[in-house]
Amino acid sequence: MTTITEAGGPELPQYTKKDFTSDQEVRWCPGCGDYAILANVQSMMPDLGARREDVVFVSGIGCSSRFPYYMDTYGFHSIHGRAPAIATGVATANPDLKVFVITGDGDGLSIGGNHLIHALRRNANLTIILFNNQIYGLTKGQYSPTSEVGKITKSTPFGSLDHPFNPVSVALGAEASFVARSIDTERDHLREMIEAAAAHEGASFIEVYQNCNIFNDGAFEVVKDQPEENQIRLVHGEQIRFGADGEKALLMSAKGAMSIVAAADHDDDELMVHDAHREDPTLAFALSRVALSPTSPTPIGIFRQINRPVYDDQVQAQLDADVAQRGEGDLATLLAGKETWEVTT
Amino acid sequence: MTTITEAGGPELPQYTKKDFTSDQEVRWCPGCGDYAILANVQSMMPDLGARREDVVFVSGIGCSSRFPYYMDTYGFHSIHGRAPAIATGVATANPDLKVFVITGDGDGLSIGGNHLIHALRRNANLTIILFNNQIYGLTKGQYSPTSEVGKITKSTPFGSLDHPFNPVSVALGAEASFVARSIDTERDHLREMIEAAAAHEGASFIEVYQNCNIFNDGAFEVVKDQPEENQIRLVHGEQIRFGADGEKALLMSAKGAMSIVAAADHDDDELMVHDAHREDPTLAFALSRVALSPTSPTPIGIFRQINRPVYDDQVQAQLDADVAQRGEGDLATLLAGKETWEVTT
Amino acid sequence: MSDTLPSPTEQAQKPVERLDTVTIRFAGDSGDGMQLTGTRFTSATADAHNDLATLPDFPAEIRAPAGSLPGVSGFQLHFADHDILTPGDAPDVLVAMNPAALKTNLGDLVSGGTLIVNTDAFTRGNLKKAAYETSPLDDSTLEGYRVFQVPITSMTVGALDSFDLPKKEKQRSKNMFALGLMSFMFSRPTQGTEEWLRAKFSKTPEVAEANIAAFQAGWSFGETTEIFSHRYEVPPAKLPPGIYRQITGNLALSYGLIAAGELSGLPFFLGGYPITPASDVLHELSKHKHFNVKTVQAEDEIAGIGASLGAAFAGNLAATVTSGPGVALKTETIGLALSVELPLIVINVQRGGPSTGLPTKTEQSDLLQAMYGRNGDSPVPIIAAATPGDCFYAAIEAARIALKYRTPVFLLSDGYLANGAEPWMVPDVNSLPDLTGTVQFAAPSNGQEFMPFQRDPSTGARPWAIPGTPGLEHRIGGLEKEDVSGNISYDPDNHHHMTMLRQAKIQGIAADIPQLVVDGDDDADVLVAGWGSTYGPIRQAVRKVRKTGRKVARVHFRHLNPFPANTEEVLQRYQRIVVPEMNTGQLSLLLRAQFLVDARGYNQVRGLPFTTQELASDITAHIDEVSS
Amino acid sequence: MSDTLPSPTEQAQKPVERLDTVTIRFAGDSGDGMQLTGTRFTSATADAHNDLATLPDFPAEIRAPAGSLPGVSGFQLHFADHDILTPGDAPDVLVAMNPAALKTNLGDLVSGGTLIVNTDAFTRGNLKKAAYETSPLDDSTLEGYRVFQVPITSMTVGALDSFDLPKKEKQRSKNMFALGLMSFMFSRPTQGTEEWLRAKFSKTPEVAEANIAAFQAGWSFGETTEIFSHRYEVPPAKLPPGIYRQITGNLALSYGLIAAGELSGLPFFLGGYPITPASDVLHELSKHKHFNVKTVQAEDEIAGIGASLGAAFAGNLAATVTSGPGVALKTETIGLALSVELPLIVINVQRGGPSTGLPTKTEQSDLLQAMYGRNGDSPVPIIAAATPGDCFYAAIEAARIALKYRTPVFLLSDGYLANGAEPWMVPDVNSLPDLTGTVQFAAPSNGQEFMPFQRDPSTGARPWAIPGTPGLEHRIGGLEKEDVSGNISYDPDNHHHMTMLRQAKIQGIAADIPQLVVDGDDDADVLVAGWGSTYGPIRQAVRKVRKTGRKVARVHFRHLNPFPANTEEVLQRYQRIVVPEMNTGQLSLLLRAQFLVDARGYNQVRGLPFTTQELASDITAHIDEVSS
Ligand SMILES: Cc1ncc(C[n+]2csc(CCOP(=O)(O)OP(=O)(O)O)c2C)c(N)n1
Ligand SMILES: Cc1ncc(C[n+]2csc(CCOP(=O)(O)OP(=O)(O)O)c2C)c(N)n1
Ligand code: SF4
Ligand code: SF4
Ligand SMILES: [Mg+2]
Ligand SMILES: [Mg+2]
Repeated sequence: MTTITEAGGPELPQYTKKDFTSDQEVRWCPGCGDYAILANVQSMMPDLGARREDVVFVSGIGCSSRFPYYMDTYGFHSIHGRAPAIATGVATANPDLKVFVITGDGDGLSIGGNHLIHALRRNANLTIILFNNQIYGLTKGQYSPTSEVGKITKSTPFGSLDHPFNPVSVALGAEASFVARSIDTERDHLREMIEAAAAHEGASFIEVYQNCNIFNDGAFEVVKDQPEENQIRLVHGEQIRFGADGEKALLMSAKGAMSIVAAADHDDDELMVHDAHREDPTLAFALSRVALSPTSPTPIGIFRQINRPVYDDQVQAQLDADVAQRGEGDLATLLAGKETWEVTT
Repeated sequence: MTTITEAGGPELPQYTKKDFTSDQEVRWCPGCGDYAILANVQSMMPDLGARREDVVFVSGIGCSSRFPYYMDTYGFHSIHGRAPAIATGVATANPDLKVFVITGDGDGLSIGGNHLIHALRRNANLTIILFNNQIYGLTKGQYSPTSEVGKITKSTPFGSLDHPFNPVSVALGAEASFVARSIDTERDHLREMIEAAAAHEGASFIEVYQNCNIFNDGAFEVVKDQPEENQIRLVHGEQIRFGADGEKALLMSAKGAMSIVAAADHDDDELMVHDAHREDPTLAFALSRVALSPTSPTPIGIFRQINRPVYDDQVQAQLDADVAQRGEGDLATLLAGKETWEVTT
Repeated sequence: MSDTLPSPTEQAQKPVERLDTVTIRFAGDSGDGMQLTGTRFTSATADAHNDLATLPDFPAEIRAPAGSLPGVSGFQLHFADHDILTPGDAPDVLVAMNPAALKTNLGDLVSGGTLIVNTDAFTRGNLKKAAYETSPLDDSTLEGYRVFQVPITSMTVGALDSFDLPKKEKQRSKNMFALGLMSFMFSRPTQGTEEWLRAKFSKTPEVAEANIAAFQAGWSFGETTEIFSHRYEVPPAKLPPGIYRQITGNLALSYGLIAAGELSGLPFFLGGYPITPASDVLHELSKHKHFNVKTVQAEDEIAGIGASLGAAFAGNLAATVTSGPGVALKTETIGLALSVELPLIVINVQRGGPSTGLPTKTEQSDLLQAMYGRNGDSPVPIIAAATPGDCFYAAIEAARIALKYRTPVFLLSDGYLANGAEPWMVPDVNSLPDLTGTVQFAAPSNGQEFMPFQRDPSTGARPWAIPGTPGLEHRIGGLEKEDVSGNISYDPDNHHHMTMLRQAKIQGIAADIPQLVVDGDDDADVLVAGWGSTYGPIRQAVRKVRKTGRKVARVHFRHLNPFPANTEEVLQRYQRIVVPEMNTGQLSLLLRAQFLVDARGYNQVRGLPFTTQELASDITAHIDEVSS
Repeated sequence: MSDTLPSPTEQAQKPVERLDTVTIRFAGDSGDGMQLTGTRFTSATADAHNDLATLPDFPAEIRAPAGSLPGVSGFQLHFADHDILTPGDAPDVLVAMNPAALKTNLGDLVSGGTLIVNTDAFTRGNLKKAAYETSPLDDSTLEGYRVFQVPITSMTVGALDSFDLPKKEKQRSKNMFALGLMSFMFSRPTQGTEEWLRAKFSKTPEVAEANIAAFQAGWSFGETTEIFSHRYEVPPAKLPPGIYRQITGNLALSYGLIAAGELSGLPFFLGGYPITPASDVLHELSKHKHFNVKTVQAEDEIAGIGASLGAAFAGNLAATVTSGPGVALKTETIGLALSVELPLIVINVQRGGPSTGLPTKTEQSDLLQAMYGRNGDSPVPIIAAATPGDCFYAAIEAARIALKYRTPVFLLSDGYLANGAEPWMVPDVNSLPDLTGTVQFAAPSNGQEFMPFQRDPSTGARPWAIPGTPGLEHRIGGLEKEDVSGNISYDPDNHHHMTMLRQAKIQGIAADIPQLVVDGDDDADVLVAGWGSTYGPIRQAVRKVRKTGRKVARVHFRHLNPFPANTEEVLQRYQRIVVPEMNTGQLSLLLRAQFLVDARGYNQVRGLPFTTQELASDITAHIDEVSS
């Protein structure tokens, strides 16, 4: 990296992608979607507006959770499912840090589901990226909470029975203040999402469709291979249109369900204009139900983005206010308490 | 109890409430809302349509979780937060049982949040009743994941900071097939909800507002004390109306948010008719957002009730189908496997 | 309030008998306010400058059914004019507010002891709930005790005649009547109690005054009625000179953590989740934000310790506090903490086990869980507090070791210490250890690549490089790490090497902790070895044994892992080692395994501190056996 | 495929040399299919009726970067004409598919050993990834070995000339070429391999035939080229007569659980969550639904054991399977299971620790976690399997004890047993124990109130009354229970009593398990005591020691808690006890504590089974020290 100011000014060094690339050999399978996400994040980092030493990546366990090793930032490859909790501690201890959480559909939604939903409602300043490959990669291919019903895997040779989660719906049900979805291979879109999430104050959640070419190859091919037909891009303030010529649009029915319609059949003002900033998450929720799994036209983009007090800042604020009111604590006074007596010889 | 058939026929004994009342002294604080819920469940039991010996109550830890001790059925007072998981095992092992889960806002949404949401998506045949008193009762009054922001408790003398969960929204985000809400003191309504939940095939979830008169007295008084003004009763197929003369109604805005309106100002067909059976949970979700906490008009009733394959039945069906196809397993054949060789002397 | 009763603050007129020690127990329904009464009597006793020790004992339910046996709540206080070590084996005085309280507590009263019963509560209904067929007041049940039958409830209501309060409310003041009566009987100062009532009910002065009136009525009743022929006085204790206050273990522990933050110059962070009997530490710490203390009530125990470990990574002095079932959930994260070698204090305020067990009772059965309750070879230091006040120093020592050696440390307390109170000499802040030397965050050294697992040769600790430090960006995790570089390594020899290094680091702490000090008769044959909250009872029992002319030695372990360097040498000096524990033999096991000594256990798992009499007999039997 | 090559099934013409034992290791990139190759060679070796033992060794990543050092995957097979006990200390033959594989494995090859290298893979890029400055094929690196340089990749592609497949696909068959070559060299039967390839690729016959062609090409290459002067034969092993099959530990364990279900007449239930190296048990069991086996992949380990405990309550034979980090999460529920006294099998397929540790490596460092890793005094029986095939019997024994004593039982396996294969004598189903006697669900006894904690006087077990049984409705939970009635009880004496009853129940099992059998020289001074998967290496090392004329005795613990009744008596017979373990001394600790014997550890924590040579030296040193 080259520093653009003289000797240690407060300005940011002008980083390159290389400054965020660690010396560790990347150990994913050739062809894994994780590579694209890593490259994307590494190249976005110089524009993050944070010093490298202030960036922390925390992850759980899974193929995806190896991510921190490849970033030349502070990193913590923790234990299965617990990254949101650990990251909450990092952020709360030092609200000046830029804390990212990397997790998978197993790590974040199976064993770690509770920490995830609590992190979202609590709204500490975390950028949570969930790599959804609809499978357990690292343990060699068991179904996950996002796998479709009937999935044949090592642990379900007769087909899986549980109805899957829709990660965006889960996040919205858990009061998340920022919820987005993107795709490993959609470079520009993914970068835009990660940038927006990182810029969001509070907990942000991005589901990224990620191909596991070894154990669940092609899970997202419908959405990837026919982007125009099957990617419904959500842009705040814009009409929700898709199809080669934007000929399809979304319409909300009387009872809140979304339907896909031919734009030409409807007046312009009937068609849904995306509004990610609504306090009420119902619209975002309705959008999350357009595709229950990515095998038909599927919304990607920012579903919801609202302002809410940030947990770690507020913890700090309570502390500062207490100091302001009572002064810094005096240990001797504390220990003596209110009622003492003296014993003399 | 008296049995209405002669000697052990398949017909159900004619139970009374007393048959479901155990000999254990009830150990809740005088005035606790738990008493009303207990009495309600006990008196509903004879009409459950199940033999007493087939009924199992599983709970976690908390004041509410003492519930099973007071039911003269099979009962398991387990550990904090784990009741949905244990109950899933009971139901899956024996799908003929009628399995109830009793939990609290701490037990079910704090430590046990993950088991709860997975139980809901998995849809085993469980009736889950969450006693929401917006406080940790048994540990003497700390804030819970449903406590309002700014709550002063033993653990938050400066006021709590985390944004609370809305249990109904959480359940809907987690793909629950049956979601309802009721109130400890609303005897008939509560009974109706529990009956409907118990009759539902699959996992049903009821949030019950329950007063903890020791640590959080009056948390629901707005809703309880002015039922006509503040209880919005949801009845499938009926217009959603409330107020002394049903003069208020709900209207869905263009972007899915619900607003409370004067019924007189609107055409009848503009007003929302409740539809709990929609596959799409958006309407139910929208209704869950009408009141973020029960301090204003709040919907109670069944938000959602749809049919979905039942996990424990399907596990059994896969097993039966395998037996039908391959016959009952033969151990000797299994052990020998496909490739053996003989060593002779 | 009748004018004719003299004010309690006036000099009472009855003859005064001097006692050197008294154990008194208040027992009543959970709703009767016995904990409050006992706590207040304790404060008054502290005001009287006695030495004291308390034992609250209450059910796990918030309020079990009124009048029922499981609903009985008790508070025992032992106070004396000399230093005392236990809350007393058995009460000399029992106040029983209802039949259930009488039923469950009478067996403990010393024979010939004093019994005060609230006759108003001996209704047919209450007798039935307590499973009394006939009233014990009428049959021979109470023979052999000095019984005072007092209609406490009705006298309270009578005394509050002039107050415009509902009868129920008036009845609720009956505990203050009892407190007044006992305060009279044992010549406790009254001013503090009155002030305390005014402060407590500052928002409802009427209620405050009613309670004061009830309190005064109780006092006056003692003073004026004939049935109490005289009163007692326990002179101030001759404690070492200093400023004293009363303290419970949970409070002392909280203060110790705050002090450790101050002494190390680090912000303090607690990630917790409520659980009996540890919650009060979370509560207490959340009051002191101006000491740079952050507390997070997490969604569960795993998240609580997770947040703490994250805070430790970020450079805070971090702790998590829980009890046994909570530790069970934290073991995976403790393993991670020791694998990444970050400082972390894990506090277990032990309670009765296994499983949910006896949440409000004391026990010390989680030692082996602390020692071995993790997958893999995963050593962690263990420190145990001995008395309520000692929790303060134990917390500072735990912080010192965690920081200096970059390791999770177990700090063990228990339910008895947590809630028990004792007079505590307020420490001189300047005499507390300076922990700043243990911190030393890593700083970039020009040009050289940073090696996150390059150990300090003297401690074996790895560098603590916190986010925000330019040039020290690095990654840590739970996979095995290459020595020095910290990179992931699956190399067989490296794994063996790292396993041994982790072990050696913890073992090495033995050189950095105080040696065992034997309290004892040099030429004794029997050594009594204890740890944790049995300190008081064991010392007391040993005193009793010595009074019989026998010789006996005693050690008490504050450090359970590693053991002090002279442990083996000390143990070898004695023919017999007796290890009293409130478990089935956990320290015994460690001593036997490590030193091959035939440690004999004295194991009582009753959810209560030992009675010193029984323990003394056991020790005596050992001495007699060995010497014969 | 050229017509001129003779079919591998024809009699090969090269001279044949007889060997009694060979250890061969296949090593290559994770993507090279080494595990498949090794497994298939193992099957062919089983077809040849040799005794055998295998050691797969692969990285924790699915596929680390191609050609890199961490990406190397290996498979070692030891086979012989006599009974063997280990996968071999060091390979006699090494097949290295690329430079990284050569680099990481060459050090293990015996001096003078045979090395086959795939020269095609020694490109500049691959050499760099393996950190070779110059090609080891060109310098002195390979001196002292019998080196065969074979362009395996290009010969494979050449042999598949006539196939209409992409070149990449053809290259992927290079492992089959290597397998063919080795099959020729060691005279392995070929028919099974060909059938297996046809079955494996039944959906893509073209690929099947290509692989067969590659396999045949490898064989023919060995047969026709000059560089292999002769081939080897290892005659069938003289194993005890019976029907044999090949089995791995995870498969045997799964079969043992299914068998236990059948033998007890109970439906079998597994609640699990995937984790290396235990997942295959979940996978295997989920295939056998027609054995009345239900498997639930839960959301985490806690839910997995929770579901199992629920199923046990409902009357199933229930188990949960995991590895160390998963056990860490299950300890609270294990405590609940022992508190409510329900049968439950907790399986830990151990891996390298602490924390995430070394997921794909073996270790036996979770013994103390099994023993003490819970809050409170919470004894559970522990059983460990000794060999892959023994996992079957160990599982049945675990079920027997769980059912009979109504208790959670730990069943310990490890990564080496899990994935290691050996010939296994197929048991006669009729000879397996009948477990129906251990079940006996409680039935209502007319009029009498049901007492859920009324114990069977002979076993101490409480009744198992399952939902659905009229009249036995009752409640259980983790709070302390009153003896007999099972009602919640906070009574001090009852708690002590129940604590002791729980302990006595587990201790009592000692009378119901086989006594220790000493393998040994009666007049030996040294006893070697082991447990778990070190069975083979220890036996082999002891054999080696005996060959030197020294006397040594050996015991192997299957039951770790309680120990067999004669343990003390056996230990006392010897002057020295040596305890080899793949941990820092966990069985040592238990033996020292319980029997006060100065057990000496031999502790290697390398993630691999012991090399018998080193262990033999250690034992020898002990013998020589004691006898001098
Ligand atoms: C406590 C614990 N349980 C289980 C495991 C095994 N495990 C490791 S990763 C994983 C699932 C990974 O799935 P996911 O999060 O979707 O990540 P992916 O590999 O697909 O990127 C599991 C079950 C573990 N390491 N720790
Ligand atoms: C593992 C564990 N952690 C913590 C506790 C302590 N604990 C018992 S109940 C409870 C919270 C109860 O709150 P809730 O579920 O809302 O029940 P309520 O008492 O309000 O009915 C807690 C934290 C415990 N028993 N076990
Ligand atoms: S197993 Fe799947 S998710 Fe994991 S590295 Fe390989 S391709 Fe990626
Ligand atoms: S503490 Fe609250 S919730 Fe618990 S029993 Fe008392 S009133 Fe009910
Ligand atoms: Mg995944
Ligand atoms: Mg609650």
